[in-house]
Amino acid sequence: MGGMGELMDRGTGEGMDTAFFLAWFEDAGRLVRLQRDRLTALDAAIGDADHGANLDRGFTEVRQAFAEWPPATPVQALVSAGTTLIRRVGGASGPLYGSAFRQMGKSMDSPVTLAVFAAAFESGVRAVERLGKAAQGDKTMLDALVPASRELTRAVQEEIAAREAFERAARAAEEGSRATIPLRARRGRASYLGERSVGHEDPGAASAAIIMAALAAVAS
Amino acid sequence: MGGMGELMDRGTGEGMDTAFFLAWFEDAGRLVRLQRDRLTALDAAIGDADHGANLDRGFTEVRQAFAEWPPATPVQALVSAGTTLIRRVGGASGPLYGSAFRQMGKSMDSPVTLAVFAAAFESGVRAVERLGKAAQGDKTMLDALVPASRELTRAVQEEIAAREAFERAARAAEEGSRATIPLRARRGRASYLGERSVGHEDPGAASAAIIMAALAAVAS
Amino acid sequence: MKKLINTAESVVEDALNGLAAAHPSLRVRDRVVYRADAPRPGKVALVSGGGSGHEPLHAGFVGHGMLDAACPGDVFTSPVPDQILDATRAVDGGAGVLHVVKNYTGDVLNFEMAAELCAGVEVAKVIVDDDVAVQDSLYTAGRRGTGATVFVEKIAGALAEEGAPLAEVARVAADVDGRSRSFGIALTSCTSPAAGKPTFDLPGDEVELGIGIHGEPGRARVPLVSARELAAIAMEAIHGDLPLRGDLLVMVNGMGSTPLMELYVVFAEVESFVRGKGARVTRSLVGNYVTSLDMQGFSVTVCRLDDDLTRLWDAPVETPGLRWGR
Amino acid sequence: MKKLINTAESVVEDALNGLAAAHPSLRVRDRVVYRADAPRPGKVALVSGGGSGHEPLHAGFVGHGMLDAACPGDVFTSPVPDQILDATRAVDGGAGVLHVVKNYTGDVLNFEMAAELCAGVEVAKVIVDDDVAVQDSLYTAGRRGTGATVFVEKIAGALAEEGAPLAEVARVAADVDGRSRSFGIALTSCTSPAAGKPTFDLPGDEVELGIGIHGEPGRARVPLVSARELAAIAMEAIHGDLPLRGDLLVMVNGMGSTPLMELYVVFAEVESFVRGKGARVTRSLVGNYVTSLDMQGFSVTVCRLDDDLTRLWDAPVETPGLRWGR
Ligand SMILES: Nc1ncnc2c1ncn2[C@@H]1O[C@H](COP(=O)(O)OP(=O)(O)O)[C@@H](O)[C@H]1O
Ligand SMILES: Nc1ncnc2c1ncn2[C@@H]1O[C@H](COP(=O)(O)OP(=O)(O)O)[C@@H](O)[C@H]1O
Ligand SMILES: [Mg+2]
Ligand SMILES: [Mg+2]
Ligand SMILES: [Mg+2]
Ligand SMILES: [Mg+2]
Repeated sequence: MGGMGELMDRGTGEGMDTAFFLAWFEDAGRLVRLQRDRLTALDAAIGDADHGANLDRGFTEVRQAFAEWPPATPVQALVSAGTTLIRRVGGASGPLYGSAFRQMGKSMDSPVTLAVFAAAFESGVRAVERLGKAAQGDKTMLDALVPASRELTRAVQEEIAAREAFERAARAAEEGSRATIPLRARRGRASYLGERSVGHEDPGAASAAIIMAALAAVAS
Repeated sequence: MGGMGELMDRGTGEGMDTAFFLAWFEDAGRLVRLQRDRLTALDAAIGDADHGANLDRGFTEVRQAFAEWPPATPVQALVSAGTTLIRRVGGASGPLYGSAFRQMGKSMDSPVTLAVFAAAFESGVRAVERLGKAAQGDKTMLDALVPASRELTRAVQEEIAAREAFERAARAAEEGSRATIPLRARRGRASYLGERSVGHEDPGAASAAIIMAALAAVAS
Repeated sequence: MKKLINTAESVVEDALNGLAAAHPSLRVRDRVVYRADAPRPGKVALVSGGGSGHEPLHAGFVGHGMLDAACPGDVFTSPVPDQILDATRAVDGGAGVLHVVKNYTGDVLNFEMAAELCAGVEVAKVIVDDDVAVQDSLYTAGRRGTGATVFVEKIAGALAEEGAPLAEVARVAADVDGRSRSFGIALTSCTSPAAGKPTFDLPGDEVELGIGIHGEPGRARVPLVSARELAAIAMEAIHGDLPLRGDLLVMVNGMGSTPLMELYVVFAEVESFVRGKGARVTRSLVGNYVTSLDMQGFSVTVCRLDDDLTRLWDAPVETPGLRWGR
Repeated sequence: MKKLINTAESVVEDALNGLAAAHPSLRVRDRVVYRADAPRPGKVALVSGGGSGHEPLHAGFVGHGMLDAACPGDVFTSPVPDQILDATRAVDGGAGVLHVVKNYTGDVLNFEMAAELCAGVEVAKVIVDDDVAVQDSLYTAGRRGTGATVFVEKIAGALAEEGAPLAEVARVAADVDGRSRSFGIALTSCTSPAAGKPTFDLPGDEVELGIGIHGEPGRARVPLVSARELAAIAMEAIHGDLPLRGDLLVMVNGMGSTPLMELYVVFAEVESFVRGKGARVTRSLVGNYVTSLDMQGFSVTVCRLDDDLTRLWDAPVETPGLRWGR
């Protein structure tokens, strides 16, 4: 991850550049591929066993889209990734993740400082809430995304370095995902199970944690 | 089987009476019920897993037919049993066993001495050969029936008592059935398997052996 | 054994009650399924039958343009002569009755016995024996009747509906059988309700080639390969026996528990195999038509069409299992 | 996993190729299945879609009197907006397009996104949500759309074929959904090709009550009982939500690997349950219509008919999965 570290070093000073975002999606795709079967197994328990395949397909398509139309700016990278996820994934997670990244891209100022990133990220998370008519505690990806967003905002307020901020966000996402286990689902497919959704980690929260882990990794 | 023994004792002198034949079918039905699962398992290996159910249903119907229209003569008992098997069993074994008993009944003289029985039995076996276009060695019920018939004929020639004759016939049927194991089927459903029919006992031969065992039992 | 049944003993009766309740165009009486409008005066009638467990065959093919009556036996057990006799007498409209008989010892014997008792009714029969997995020789009971039964019943039924005489209907029925070949492959065994457990065991990575429709094991067992390769095995067996040529009617048939999606995958391969041989699929069926309880797998049946047969295939049919044109 | 496929990745594409090859009345392009004669000028067009693995739904219901196009997603994954957009634009004959959407988060979101992009085409939508196993409350994603989809597509399709305007077609579609209720029971799980193993484990003596059509576990697990008792469980759930009254359209639907014989056994019980409540089954379907890959089990869907709906149900339909009257 030496190259990523360098990108981030640059990023800390003059903002995160396009390469940083490409690396983020690259690494998220790599981790999703590695964890594909775990995500599918989580979805099998309280859903329909396709979340691993959906996201794996999605990030593969994002990589291809980047290869065909190399984004020239962070905004382009995010909008292209979001659009690709919307256009290629389907299911619930396709439009939700896709809209999150698109919205994040659209709200992104330049240069991308941590403050800019955090604000854009929050705006992306809001898009998921709006579209999914869901909130933290409903046992969805939001249970990872909302705490992650909160950590980023706090890091900006506390003037913490980006690298450290991303670490904290990843940790918060991971904890948020694990915190879905005792919850009863109120949105998405798992809500059909009622009480029987209790005791299982939400697949979308788990994938959100993976995506945040990739962010921390490319920044490290 | 005390009652059966008595019947036979009477039979030895003045011929086998109607009660003897009723007892034969009763006991055959009882043994088929007991061995139903074995017959089905044999049929599963090289056929379609219904031989146990077919014969169990058949002999149950025979018992009912006897209850509704009590046969007055051995001929009536055999013809009624045969007709019932034809009318109620279906499959290959229904018409074959049914025709055997009907034919046996139709060729039966009175009083039923061992010689009369043996000749009628042989005529029943011939009906199976004709109808099934089959011969001993084709891996069918005939591999039990033909040797049994041969033993009965020999017993008549050697002037052996009926009880002993039936024992020998039952033994021959049992041996004939086991001798089907190494054979390759040439008739019936098992013939579709070609070489793969080798190594399995033919279900129809096994049920024929059971029917002959019932004959020996009621005579003992 | 997991089945939607009340008891193993009552399953055929219960299913027939459901069939009768679902299809007002049918009548069920004494284990025979009739067209409600039978007998049709002057029309040759078609009667078929066989063991249950192959649904929609045969009862599902009773109706306008196909069968006048079907005689369902117990599961995998041919019907008894009484059923066939009742059916034959009831549907005869004076023009005679064609018995469509699949070539199994039990079916053949029971239909023969019934035919002998049908005094006063002119009866002809066609024996369906299309399964190339079985060698037709002195050393077997002959080829099994499988998928071609649907073709024979449909085409002969259409001809009878047109008013053709019995001899002609019987001739064309035999012609369709002669032009048809089938081959089946099983991914799993089936479980007969009375037996309560699978007829054979098949490891998770193997398939049975050349299976029939009664859970009989096939001729050989090979590793599970792709749909393309399995389709090629079936089609080579058929092509080797009756070269694929000209216009073909092709059925890709599910064995009872095969998802339709998979049957379409197989059909795509079959169709491309046919094109590769320079022939054309001009008519087709994809779905469950001749099943084997809860078996997973498929069979392919191919019939060489000519213009007349195509016209008869296209003629209106109105049965629970096959319907078009009305 | 034993499946008739080439690869898990290609299964949807391969099956669509088979569908196209088998049905000359359909066209398949870019993952959309069209009526070959679309667009029909002046006719309201119907577009539906959803995950694959439910065959014949939806692609099997494209044709005269039903859908103008269907958008199949990956297995159990709703289609993407591009497919829906392409389909909507291509089939619009100037009278607007009705989107028939099953109530799943993914289906709803993707159809919404597509509808937003359909500038120039008048689009209405109906959300199908008939599954009484799911409580419709603030605390769920709402009821799932299952069997009633077939009823909505058939009846709204017939109305569109008659020339009714978009608002009227949408109103009747919603009316059919409002009059319909479903309940499903699984004997086994299903195996998604990409997952390679069963979605859930079900012991040999238990069933899942209140399952959907995506291999989601149900609301409760109970011992396997008779078809009569299982039918009663499903019917009580439906009756408790929408009392059975008057003339009913009833579908007993197989989940993909359920033998037809068993579905008829269930139908007999359902029909007698309905009679017991003083209502009547006047129209019915028994078979595989909305499946869940290789799941064994059934669902029942009931719709309260009136004369108009009965007439529209009876109107001619010509699709691979449903056909009568032509
Ligand atoms: N209304 C919603 N709001 C936010 N997230 C949701 C919502 N519905 C579903 N999700 C997320 O989507 C995940 C499922 O994604 P996926 O399996 O790809 O789609 P599908 O449920 O259509 O099969 C869930 O685990 C959950 O985290
Ligand atoms: N052509 C034949 N001649 C004599 N016996 C036969 C013939 N065909 C079949 N059988 C006997 O019938 C038995 C099978 O009976 P059964 O299982 O009841 O009928 P089916 O084969 O129709 O399922 C075979 O095991 C064999 O012994
Ligand atoms: Mg999912
Ligand atoms: Mg048998
Ligand atoms: Mg049999
Ligand atoms: Mg899904």
